[in-house]
Amino acid sequence: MSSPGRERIVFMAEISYRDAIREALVEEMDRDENVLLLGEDIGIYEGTFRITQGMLKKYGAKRVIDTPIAEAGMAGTAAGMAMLGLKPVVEMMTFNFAFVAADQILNHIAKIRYFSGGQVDMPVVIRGPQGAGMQLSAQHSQSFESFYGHFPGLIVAAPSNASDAKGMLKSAIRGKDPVIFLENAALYGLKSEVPDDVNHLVPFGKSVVVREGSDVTIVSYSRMLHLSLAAAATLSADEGIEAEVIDLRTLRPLDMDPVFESVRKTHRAVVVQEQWKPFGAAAEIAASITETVFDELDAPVVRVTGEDVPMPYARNLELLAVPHEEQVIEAVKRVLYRN
Amino acid sequence: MSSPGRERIVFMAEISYRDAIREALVEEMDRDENVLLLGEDIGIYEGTFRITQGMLKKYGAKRVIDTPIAEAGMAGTAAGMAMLGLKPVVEMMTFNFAFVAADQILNHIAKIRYFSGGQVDMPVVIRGPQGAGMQLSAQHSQSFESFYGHFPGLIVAAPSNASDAKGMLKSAIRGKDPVIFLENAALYGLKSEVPDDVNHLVPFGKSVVVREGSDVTIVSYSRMLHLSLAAAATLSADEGIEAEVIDLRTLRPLDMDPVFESVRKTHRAVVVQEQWKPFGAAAEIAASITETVFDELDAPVVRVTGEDVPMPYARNLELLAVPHEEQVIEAVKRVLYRN
Amino acid sequence: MRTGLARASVKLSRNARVMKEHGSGMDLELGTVMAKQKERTAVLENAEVCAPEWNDILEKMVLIRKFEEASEREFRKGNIGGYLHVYSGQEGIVAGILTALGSEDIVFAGYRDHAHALVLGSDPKALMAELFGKRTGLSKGKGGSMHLFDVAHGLYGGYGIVGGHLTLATGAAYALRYRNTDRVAVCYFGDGAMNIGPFHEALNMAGLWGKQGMCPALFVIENNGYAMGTSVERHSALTDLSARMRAYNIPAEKVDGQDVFALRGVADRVVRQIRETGHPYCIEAITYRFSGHGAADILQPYRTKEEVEEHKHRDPILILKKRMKEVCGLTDDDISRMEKEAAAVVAGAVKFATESEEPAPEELFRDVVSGSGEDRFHG
Amino acid sequence: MRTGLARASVKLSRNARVMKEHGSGMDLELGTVMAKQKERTAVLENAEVCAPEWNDILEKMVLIRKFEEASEREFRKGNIGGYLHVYSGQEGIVAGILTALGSEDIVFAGYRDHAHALVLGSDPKALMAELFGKRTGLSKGKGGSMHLFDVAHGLYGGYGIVGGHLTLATGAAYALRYRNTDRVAVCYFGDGAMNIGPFHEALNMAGLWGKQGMCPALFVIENNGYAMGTSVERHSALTDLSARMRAYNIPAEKVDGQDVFALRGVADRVVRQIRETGHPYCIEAITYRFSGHGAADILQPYRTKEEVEEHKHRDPILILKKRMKEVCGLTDDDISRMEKEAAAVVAGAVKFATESEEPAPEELFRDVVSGSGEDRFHG
Ligand SMILES: Cc1ncc(C[n+]2csc(CCOP(=O)(O)OP(=O)(O)O)c2C)c(N)n1
Ligand SMILES: Cc1ncc(C[n+]2csc(CCOP(=O)(O)OP(=O)(O)O)c2C)c(N)n1
Ligand SMILES: [Mg+2]
Ligand SMILES: [Mg+2]
Repeated sequence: MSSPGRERIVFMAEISYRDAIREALVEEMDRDENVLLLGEDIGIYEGTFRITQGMLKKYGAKRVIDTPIAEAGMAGTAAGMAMLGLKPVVEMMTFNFAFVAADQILNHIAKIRYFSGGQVDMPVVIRGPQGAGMQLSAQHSQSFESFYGHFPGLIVAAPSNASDAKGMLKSAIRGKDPVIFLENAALYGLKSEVPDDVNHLVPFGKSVVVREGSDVTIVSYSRMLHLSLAAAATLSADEGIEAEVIDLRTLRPLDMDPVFESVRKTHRAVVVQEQWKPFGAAAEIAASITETVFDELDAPVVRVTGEDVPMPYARNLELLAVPHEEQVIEAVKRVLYRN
Repeated sequence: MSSPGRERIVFMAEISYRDAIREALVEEMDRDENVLLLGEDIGIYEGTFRITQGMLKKYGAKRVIDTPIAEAGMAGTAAGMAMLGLKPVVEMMTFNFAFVAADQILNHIAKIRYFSGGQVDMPVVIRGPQGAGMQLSAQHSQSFESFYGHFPGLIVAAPSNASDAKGMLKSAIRGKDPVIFLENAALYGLKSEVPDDVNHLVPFGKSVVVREGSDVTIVSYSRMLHLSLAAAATLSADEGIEAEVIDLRTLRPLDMDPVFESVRKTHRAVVVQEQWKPFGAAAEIAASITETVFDELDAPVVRVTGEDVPMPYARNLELLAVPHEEQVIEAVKRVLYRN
Repeated sequence: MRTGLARASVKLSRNARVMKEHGSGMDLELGTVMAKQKERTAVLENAEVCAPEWNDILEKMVLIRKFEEASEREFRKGNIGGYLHVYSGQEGIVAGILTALGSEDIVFAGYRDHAHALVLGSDPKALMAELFGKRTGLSKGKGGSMHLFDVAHGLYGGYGIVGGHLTLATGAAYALRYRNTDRVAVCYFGDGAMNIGPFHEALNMAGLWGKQGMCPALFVIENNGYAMGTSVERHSALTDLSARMRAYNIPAEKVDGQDVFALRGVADRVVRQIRETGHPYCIEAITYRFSGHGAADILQPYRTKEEVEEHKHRDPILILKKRMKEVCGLTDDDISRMEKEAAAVVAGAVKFATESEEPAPEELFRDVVSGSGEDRFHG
Repeated sequence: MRTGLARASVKLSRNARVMKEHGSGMDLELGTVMAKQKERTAVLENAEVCAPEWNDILEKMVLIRKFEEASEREFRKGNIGGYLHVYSGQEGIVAGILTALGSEDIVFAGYRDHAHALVLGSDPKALMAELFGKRTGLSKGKGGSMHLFDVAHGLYGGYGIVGGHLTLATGAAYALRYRNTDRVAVCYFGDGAMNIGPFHEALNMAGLWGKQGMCPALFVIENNGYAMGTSVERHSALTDLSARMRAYNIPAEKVDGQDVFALRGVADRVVRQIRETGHPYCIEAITYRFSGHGAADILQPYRTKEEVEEHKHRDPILILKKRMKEVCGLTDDDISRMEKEAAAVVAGAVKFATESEEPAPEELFRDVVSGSGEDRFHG
């Protein structure tokens, strides 16, 4: 997507998911002085995940705003800024805290453009980590794709790698719409190649095939994509099963076409999602596959999800609560009637 | 479910959905002095939908608490009361306002029992109307089944008639768990038969077949159930198609067994839901049907939903945004390959 | 009419009572505020009351009243749907304050927002058409009464969630300063809105940003004594609402909201001050709503008919008319001409709204996100 | 040690500065509070300081410190997961206040909650086992450090969402009165929690219910000067936190949180008053956290090492020890015995936690809703 229309050599750099996000922020702040950051402890403290390291010093307190603990205030003031032409990026220390801002995000940010009849833009980016796996227990271990994905007016992104994280965050900042940008704390350290291009933009609503295969389609995003890829590798090595793995990247708008296309080839699909099954993201994907390519399916679409319980603290219980590679493998075998 | 174990004659009374809810509150308040009500303008004003008419006079200000406009405060204080043995019933003037209480409901009420290791009960009932259709525009016209249904720890009820409304609300109040009780403003005036029995209890997690049929299964709940029934009647009269219609009644726990059983008979299913399709309630139902009785299906499970837009104000646009009988009929014909 | 005015002075003392009980706001001594306000009013009386502007102000207030009466009528006829909240009785608060703004300043309001649009200069036709849900409406019929937007005239929205827009106004004020303008953001909200969480988060942030001169916001409390059916005494632990604003380091003062002179005097001063300092300020306007909370509030069990009638003697339009008659020689003829004109404008607006077409079906999918719509309609 | 105590008196004046800048709370004149507190402390010195109870209090404080040190150690070893927030430096606030409660009173806390459990009488073994995520933990290992519950001892939870539990405490206080008891609910929260919406909604409701005598709640601000890395000056528009409480009609007073005598004196008085009146009250305890915000807060860029060191001279344990030595003849031997005992208790707790089994897999599905679990495990 970078610089369409003109060919050029783009060098790649191997950077972490964390640095990709940081770089996107820095580049866009350098590019457009209307971009500014709000968040708890993003300034002096430099961010609990150090995404905003050095930013206060570089851009000053007007552009890097340490807010009180006030998620509704952060989201809502950012919306007001956006309506007046600024491009605020809000950091949720973790997305669990954004419940406090639910009304501001879901009943204001998502809808103002619409009920104003299009009189204002709403370029608010709300970003931060989500997900389980660090023994943070019930209040701090949630995922929000279906929670936000349900609401028209929002864009919901959940990148799985550094390149997408950077390119999608830059698209988010340059756009005119509110973007819920769901990072995953467990991925921050993960390194991968990112085009060394200040105009590296990844569009929303473009799912991609990240591993080709003809036996089964595995659909996922964010951290669970890596679980899916690991399972695919094991399946290939151990069973000779070649899974096609698709990274949705964006949950709203949801681009199902590559999934449908893949299922037309594989005739089988497994959807992998970290959190609770009921009314989770995988339900939409599974329902949509069945609705659209029913005749292509040789087996039911199977969902691999976390257990339907608030996240427990104890390590062994937490491990039982989240999906594992074996479960993906088992699901694949199930849709292939191999067990 | 009333008075299991002993046969007796139960008289029926024809009352409105509104009165059913009112009666449930009155009977349970008479039965247990630990039951109390909190809400905005439920006392002196007697409730915007007049559910609490006469209650302040009857029970006094200690048991019928007019709160400030503070949804988080209402939900959270009710939770504190519940932890100390009371049985608070909170009225959300409409459920749209409960976004302000999202953190209290989703991160506290739903999870405290769990992270306390079962040391406290959480008998909080949060009730109020939801739904579209009254030209209340984007901020005031939403449905919340999938929103709350996703969270373990909650019970989510959405009764479609007076008897269920009364019996489920009584079960909610007598229980030990938090219940999100989703009423529908458009149903308040609807009359139907209710057992004249102070122990008329309807359990959670029991879906029911409300119309038998062998050609197709239509799954719904709340107001959309009536749309489904109307469509079923038209289909029978005009096309000789006999639809089996199932009322889920509870979204969490979700009782899919009667649905599976029905689909084993009809081999076709349509799910009807009022709100936005992506990540909506129908996705879970459709995904679950496919996952479980795939081999029984002769057609994809089709979802009938509202349009994926914030609710517009203009009457004609609002009418375009919500599901209609014709859409259900069309969906049924589609799964029967009749169009 | 005479008795009315006689009783009005009785009610003046009720207003004074609120002030007295709570003090005035700021650091002024008890009573000083009332005196100061009188003083200011006197200044206005002598120097400015007869300026043509005051004629315009009266005209606007009369227009608002007629508009609100018409909208209630049209609601009963079924031409307006949803919720309808009118401003009758509170006109002074917008007329006295918004006329003190510059043309670049911006305004945020709640759902009781028709008056704000009218004073800012929105076309009454487009406004009524919005209430009717027509394509010629301010927002193409997609927002309705609770969500009036007219960005060209500085109106950044009416909002339906109580207290939900305080954050927006605070952020907007920051943006105005961030972009190095001297524009001011005004935010109206009801007494009942002060108890909701987002109010608190917004105001604390406004107070903090004000210290850096980064929050040129005027917060206006439309203290009409009730949140729907719940009186201030029953919804606020501390009934001195101005004092509550000072908990955010935001100076606040009570003003008689029925006295548009007093309001304008205060507004002129504080808007200037906000523009200079970038620090937020609050005006608590003590007022009264003459109609029910919304069109559905028929019984009004929370207040007596007598209470309403008494307050009608302190109708801000009556008070302004009386003063202009006394001081500037405004005549009954002038007034009836004014009223006729307003009635004609409103009738024209109703006619326009009635005759306008409903939105095109494809509008359903427009404005969801930027550029959405055209290619998505599949109805 | 001597130098330490000498410098402690220097720091006393920092504490006094906070009081001086903001006044004391209540309607007392500036400075009077400090004097009154000294007076009360003096009373305690003469009459009660040497009561065996004070020995227990010192023991508890020493136990807390040792416990926290151990928990930090075990976190570094990987035996404790998730977030870990310790109370070192703030011990006086729980020891001075919770010991003033009756056995039926109840307590709500934030995520920095170990100390509360220990003073209320929770078994250190079960507490440490909870931190280790073991089945013998207070909540069977399902809550962890941030969510300590020990209902049998009156602890109704530690909560992880900043300010999210204020509503719970307010409702619980209502329930206590509704059920005609004279029990009191105590709610601890940090300075940073005062900026979040649910705090505001809860406190306004508490103030309102207090007017009916229906809110026997003691709110305790653990004002340690920082919310994570953001100082009070940077997070609160009005830095006088007690004044902010009075915006809810809740009387509030500042107390030196490092002086457990002063705290206990105030607590005895206000708990009695709350019990009698059913009206909430607030103690703003000025304190300091010696460790990082949480175990991950290594760099602490928001404060200097010197600042931390200075505050360590006002260690509440040091201050109490000193007073008890001076007044009651507590000896160094007594103290070292006490410390050894505490260390042994903590070592025993660590051993217990280490040796305990992890929760059974079927615990995963228990406690989701009432009666859930047994029949649902399909792992
Ligand atoms: C969060 C929320 N809760 C409840 C409502 C329902 N509601 C609409 S207006 C209103 C009363 C508001 O009173 P006030 O703020 O004093 O404004 P007024 O109507 O008096 O102008 C209520 C409770 C709402 N719109 N939003
Ligand atoms: C709603 C919410 N936002 C953010 C956080 C992350 N967080 C945890 S503790 C904390 C600081 C709280 O400071 P304070 O209330 O002063 O308590 P202290 O840690 O100083 O005891 C923050 C921001 C959270 N837990 N909840
Ligand atoms: Mg009001
Ligand atoms: Mg703190």
